[in-house]
Amino acid sequence: MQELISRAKELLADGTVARVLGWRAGDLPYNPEPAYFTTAEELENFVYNGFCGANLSKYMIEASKLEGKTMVCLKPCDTYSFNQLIKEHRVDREKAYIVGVGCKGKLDIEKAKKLGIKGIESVSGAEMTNAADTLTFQTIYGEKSCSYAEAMLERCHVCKGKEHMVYDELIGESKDTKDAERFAEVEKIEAMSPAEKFAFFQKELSKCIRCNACRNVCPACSCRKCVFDSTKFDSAQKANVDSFEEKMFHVIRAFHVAGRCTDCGECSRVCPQGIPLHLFNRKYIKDINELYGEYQAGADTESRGPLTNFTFDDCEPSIVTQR
Amino acid sequence: MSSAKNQAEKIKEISGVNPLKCMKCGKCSASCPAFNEMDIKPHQFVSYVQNGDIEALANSKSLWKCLSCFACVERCPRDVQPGKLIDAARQLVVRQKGQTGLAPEEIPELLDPELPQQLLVSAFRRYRR
Amino acid sequence: MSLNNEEFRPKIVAFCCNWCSYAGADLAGSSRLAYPADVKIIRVPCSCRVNPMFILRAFEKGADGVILCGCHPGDCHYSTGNYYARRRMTLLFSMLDYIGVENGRTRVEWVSAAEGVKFSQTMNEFVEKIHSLGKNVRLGDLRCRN
Amino acid sequence: MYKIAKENLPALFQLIAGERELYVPVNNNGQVNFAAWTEGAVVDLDTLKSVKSPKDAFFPQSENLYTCYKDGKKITIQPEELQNQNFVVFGMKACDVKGVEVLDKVFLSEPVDSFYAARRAHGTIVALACHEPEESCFCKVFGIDCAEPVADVAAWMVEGELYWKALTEKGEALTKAAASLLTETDEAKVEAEKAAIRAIVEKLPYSDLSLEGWNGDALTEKFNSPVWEDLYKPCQACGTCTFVCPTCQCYDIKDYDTGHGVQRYRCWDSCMYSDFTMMAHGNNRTSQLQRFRQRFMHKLVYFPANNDGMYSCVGCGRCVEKCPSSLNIVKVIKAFEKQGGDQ
Amino acid sequence: MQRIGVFVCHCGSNIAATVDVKKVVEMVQMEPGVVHAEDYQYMCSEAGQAKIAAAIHEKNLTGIVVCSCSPRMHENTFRTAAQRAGLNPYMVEIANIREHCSWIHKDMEEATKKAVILARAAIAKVNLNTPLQPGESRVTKRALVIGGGIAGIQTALDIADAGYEVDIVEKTPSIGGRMSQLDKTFPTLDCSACILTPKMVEAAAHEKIKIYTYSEVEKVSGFVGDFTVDIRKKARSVDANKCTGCGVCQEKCPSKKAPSEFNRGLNTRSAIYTPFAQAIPNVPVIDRDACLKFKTGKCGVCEKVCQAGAIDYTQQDEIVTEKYGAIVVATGFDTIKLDNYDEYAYNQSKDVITSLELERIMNAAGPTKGHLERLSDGKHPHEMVFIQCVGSRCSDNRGKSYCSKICCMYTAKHAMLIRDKYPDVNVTVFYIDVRTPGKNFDEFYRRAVEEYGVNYIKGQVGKVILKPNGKLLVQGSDLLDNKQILKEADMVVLATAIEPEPSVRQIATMLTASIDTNNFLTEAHPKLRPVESPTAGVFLSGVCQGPKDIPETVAQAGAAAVKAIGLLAKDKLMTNPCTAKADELMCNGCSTCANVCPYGAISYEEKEVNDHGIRETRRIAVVNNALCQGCGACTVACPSGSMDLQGFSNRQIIAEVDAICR
Repeated sequence: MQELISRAKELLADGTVARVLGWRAGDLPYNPEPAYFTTAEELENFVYNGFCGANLSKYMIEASKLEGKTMVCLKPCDTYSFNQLIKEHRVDREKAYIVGVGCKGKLDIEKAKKLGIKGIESVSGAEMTNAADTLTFQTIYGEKSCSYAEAMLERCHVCKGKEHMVYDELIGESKDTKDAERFAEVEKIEAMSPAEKFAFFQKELSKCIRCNACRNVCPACSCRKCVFDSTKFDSAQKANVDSFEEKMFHVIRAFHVAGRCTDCGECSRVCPQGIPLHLFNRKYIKDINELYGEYQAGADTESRGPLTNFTFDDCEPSIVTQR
Repeated sequence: MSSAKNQAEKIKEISGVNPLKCMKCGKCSASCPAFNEMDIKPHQFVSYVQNGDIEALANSKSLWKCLSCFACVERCPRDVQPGKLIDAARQLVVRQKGQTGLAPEEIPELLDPELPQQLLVSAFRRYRR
Repeated sequence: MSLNNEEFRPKIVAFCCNWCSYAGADLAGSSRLAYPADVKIIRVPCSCRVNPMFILRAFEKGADGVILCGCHPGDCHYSTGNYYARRRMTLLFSMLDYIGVENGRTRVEWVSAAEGVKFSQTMNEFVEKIHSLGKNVRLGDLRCRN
Repeated sequence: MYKIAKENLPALFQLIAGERELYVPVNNNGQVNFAAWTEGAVVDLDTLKSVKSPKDAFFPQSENLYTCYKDGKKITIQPEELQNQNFVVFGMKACDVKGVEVLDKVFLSEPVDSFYAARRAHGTIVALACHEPEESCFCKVFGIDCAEPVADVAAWMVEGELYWKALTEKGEALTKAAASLLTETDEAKVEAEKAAIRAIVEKLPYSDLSLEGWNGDALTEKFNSPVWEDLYKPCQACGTCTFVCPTCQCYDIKDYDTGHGVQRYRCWDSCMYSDFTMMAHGNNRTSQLQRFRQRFMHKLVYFPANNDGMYSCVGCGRCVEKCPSSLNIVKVIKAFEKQGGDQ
Repeated sequence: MQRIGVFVCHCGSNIAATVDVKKVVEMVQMEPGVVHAEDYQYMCSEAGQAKIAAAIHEKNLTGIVVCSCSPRMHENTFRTAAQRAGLNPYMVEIANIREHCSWIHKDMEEATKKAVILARAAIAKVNLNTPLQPGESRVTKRALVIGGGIAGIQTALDIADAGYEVDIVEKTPSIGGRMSQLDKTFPTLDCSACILTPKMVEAAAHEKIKIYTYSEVEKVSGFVGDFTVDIRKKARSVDANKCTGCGVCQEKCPSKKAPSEFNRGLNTRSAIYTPFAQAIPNVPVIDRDACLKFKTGKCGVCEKVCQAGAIDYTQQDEIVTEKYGAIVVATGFDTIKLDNYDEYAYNQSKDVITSLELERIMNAAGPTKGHLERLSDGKHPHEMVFIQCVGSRCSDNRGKSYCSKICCMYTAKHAMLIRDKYPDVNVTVFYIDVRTPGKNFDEFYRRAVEEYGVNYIKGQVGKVILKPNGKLLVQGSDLLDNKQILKEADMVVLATAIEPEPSVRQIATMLTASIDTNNFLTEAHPKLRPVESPTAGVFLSGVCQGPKDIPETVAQAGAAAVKAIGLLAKDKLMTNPCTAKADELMCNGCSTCANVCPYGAISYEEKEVNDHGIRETRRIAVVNNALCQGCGACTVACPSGSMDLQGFSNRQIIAEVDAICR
């Protein structure tokens, strides 16, 4: 972290960048927020630890409009999103000075809380420099601990890898955190009967409160005006009337980001109701891989997405009933 | 009949070759160094598999005359690769005889860096027949 | 709507591309090849004009089945439209299947302008399929019922 | 004061649900929210906070206002019926109860919102003291005592027993209805629990938060402060904070075409959304900064200015926990505090 | 709110026998917007159309629904009728209650019910229709032909003869193309030069044709009817106005080591050269890579010997910008590289040659002055072997998957010519199939066998081995005799696959014309529009579209010319108004739509927008109405729903869906 701060100070000082986009220490041990820093003094509050899960690439859409370059800290998985945004002309590569930051898996405080850890006063083991496998919590109700992996975000268990897809320089090391199969959950659902599938999603989606957090953090959902907010499409709805709307919203959203979703996992991270929204996007990634060949959105900035492409001998839609 | 069909399917599966792609140009037979020794010629392998006449193929001299030099595989313009078909037919015969021909644990000893592995494997199958 | 409330009369929306399938449906008509009146056709310029939202919208508003017909791959009036439609619909149908909607409720069929018989057959089959599945209850908005 | 053993609560719920609707915190796939009690529902009284506040028992996320039916050229309009059945909300926390009080200020003052008023008239609240408050809680700042909730019935969970004390007529009536399962007891254990809870509250990191300066006086100064510029930036304009909040009261009214008519309904809206209060001429607030500022100015400045100093925040801490960008009202208050200190 | 009139047609009894038209009239009057409804025996008749016109006037109708036969039948009729009555034709919608209803249903109640629903859908759509105006764009009455081979020359001549100006851009120093390299042509054995050179001269002399040789297309912008093209005229180093074409410079040039492109590298040429004697224009160019003056600064012989003073070492490339209404691509072909075909020993022996090289050898102006001889030792051959399908019909990645189409015929031609001129030479042809569909083609091939004794062997060659004695050993198979053949040969001729001239890729990109996996330009429709590119205003001539022989090329060249003339003959282009349109405020500028547009109709502009008070410059999709054909692929690809299709808008289709489902 100190290395990051000093590098940020250097880049600010020599005029390479006009601002730094990173994380600012929060008022609780686990809630740092995305923030811009323009001076060395401000950088004193810069923080980078296991709780800095937010994908900053989407912030670069706005930052690309600002005068001068922005130093942005991107984790390996964030760089896929950034590439995809370059491909869609939503960010300006020239306006970004990308510092690829190391990542050892990001934490989900909700998971720790689910383990009964509450009244948290301080946390140790979440620092980037510390390779600790255990998180220790000082709480009002005494000292508690859990393993780092136990409190890790779902996406880190199926990590795409330690490599940054785009960067100007790299700071810090990354760790392999993958310990689960990316498509295992999807396969489990695929194996269910239609009634079970329906019940599963009904149960999950009935929790949805249409807060739009999933959409608004999603780097692929970068539309200036979402179709769900647009009166032009006759699809603007905010109601939470019955389960259909939620299904419609999430299915359409998954379709809109199909072939563009990098599987960054932000949707699931932010859902206040803990809905595993990645199951929608990952289903599409799996389908695309199986039907049209392996494709990782954001691995490059030029290739055609699977939905803006075709081959003459693509499978027919009836494959859905045949599989 | 149905077993012949199954065997033909098996050969296709082992070789990964689709005999229907053959346009009967004969480049395989034109390339084959063992052509004169063969009763069934390389370009005929394809139609034998296509027609399901595996019995004749399995009993042919050609099966054991093929040198596995893979000239036909290399030159076939349609990716039909008769050499792979004959190799698959051999495997089928070997399997039917209840042998694997070569136990995996025996291989390391036999390995000679100068020797192409393909030759080693196919020659070994032949001698263990 | 129906006089006999007991009988299930499905609502079926068929999107047909202007150049092949709509003409195929016309040919079915001029050849007097019957199919159930439950099928209502919407004309679109090309199968690639059909947005998945239209299909979900139909279900939302009470459709029991949606079928998309376009030119055969390779014959698209716009060269490539149906290739895009094919991928889009494959993925949409896969998602509907994934969330537990019976996968027989959606279908894509390539019908040329000369295939009046195929059009009629396809519609007959599809209506029969929807009959076997019964009323769509998994993907409709409650407010549109009754 | 009465008590009932924890293991007898299902029987209590069944009894209450037998005669009126009962809302309890239910665990659905790991998330706890208030929902109608049904046989087999996983009631969860241990989780401190439901994800959504229980405000939708009185102010549902979506509710129908009236329905138009169209038959040929004939149109009939049928208003939605008002709540006319009694119901109980069991397990609200002191902050949530205070939240309802905030809503009352909005919906029960003239012109009275009849939908809301009907629900309030028919609803009985059983509030549960917070056994183990958490670090995100700051109800104390707003003068709320989570150890002693003020509702129709106040309840405490102590050592496997639920203590029950009716505070209003409605509470008395519910107590009478549930009498067969309640036994009389003294308050000793409850007093000890209260003391314990209050001791913990003192230790909470946000308990010393100061609201100094957050009165209606400094309105323009606050409005024009440069602090907002820095604060709003991480905000991604989702509505999470609004939708989990027990006091947010804004709604939108929309029409839904049912094919055979129109349903007019209202649903929660969020001031964080870009189309919030969108009118024919466009939008009052064109930037996220303005929308962000609106939310906190409303809660901390405008509302108290119009409601005898009552803030429209109750310190439940849900936004602290749920904001995708880790923003929250506490950070806003602190940012101004810091700025004040700097000057 | 629209004022809609609904007109229900009986179509005699075609509709009325199964659909209760009176009931339909009664029911549709309940629909929003409908202010008028009536039925009539034959709506499409003059009387029926008059009823529509009367209603438009009397009721001030803003939209019309006709419940009748298929729109494919009479949509145009009713649109025209509406237009005559002063209504925008795009305010008319048809409910197809004949083909899609009365003709397929028997039960009257059911058919009537369905007819009402179909009418409702059409009414719901008309409620959202907006008047559309076809756009107009001007047509520059000049065509560009890219490529100066026989395809390009023929196209240019045909267009010019129709009275329009044509420019030909040819990248080599002379027009003529591949055909000028051929000796004789099949199946008539005409001398290629004898039939081509008059055409070249005619093109050069034509007052409407301007020829840019040694030039390349650099940039294309604009669209159908209005293209702007930058042409790079490469520096020739010779002033074309002064040069008399005497040829002394070429004779005296001391640097004569450059391989002759025209002779496929079989011999050399001077650094200042014309590719061949009949070149048009007959103005040499200096190959600056080979010229001593340019390489060392010393020499200048040509300048000294040129009496006309035409040599200009200081000449620079020049960019000419021209406007065109139509562009014809005629970039032709080349033979594939044989580097991947070691087995034929092409790179090992000078006596293994391609068929095109044989053309040069056989040609009196070629490297051997028309004598058939081995290039290795100049000896006369006695045994010649031809190998067919070299690199054609290959599904591996070494060759091409398609049939090159011309090889069977030219090989028969070569075999015949050799046997005719040198009866002592034995000719053997190894073939897979002999394909001779074409007028007098099979007769020609049979003559080679029957009259000239050419030995055709069915079977492919596996290997050609260079023997120490300089001979070639051809190992092939004879599938009919089931034999492997070892044949000694003096020369081996490879019927090498042809491929589109590689530079066509850049040209296609500039034109946004689509191209297939083999680099052949794609036609707008494989059956019905074979000489048009999907990109409006771009036409295809010759092998750039697919393998062809000369007569086919000439025929296609003429067809492309006719299509171009048809375009140039128009003063203005009326564009289909049902085109896509992006909502500026919603567009993300993400380029997704452009990726799926088959016509290259979408481009992006940096544009200042006022989004509810926020002014900013954004990247925004702009649809060119002259190019857009209205398929709608972009509308679905667009993630924000910004892109919509006029006439089939999202809201219109959704309204139809709603009307059907309610």
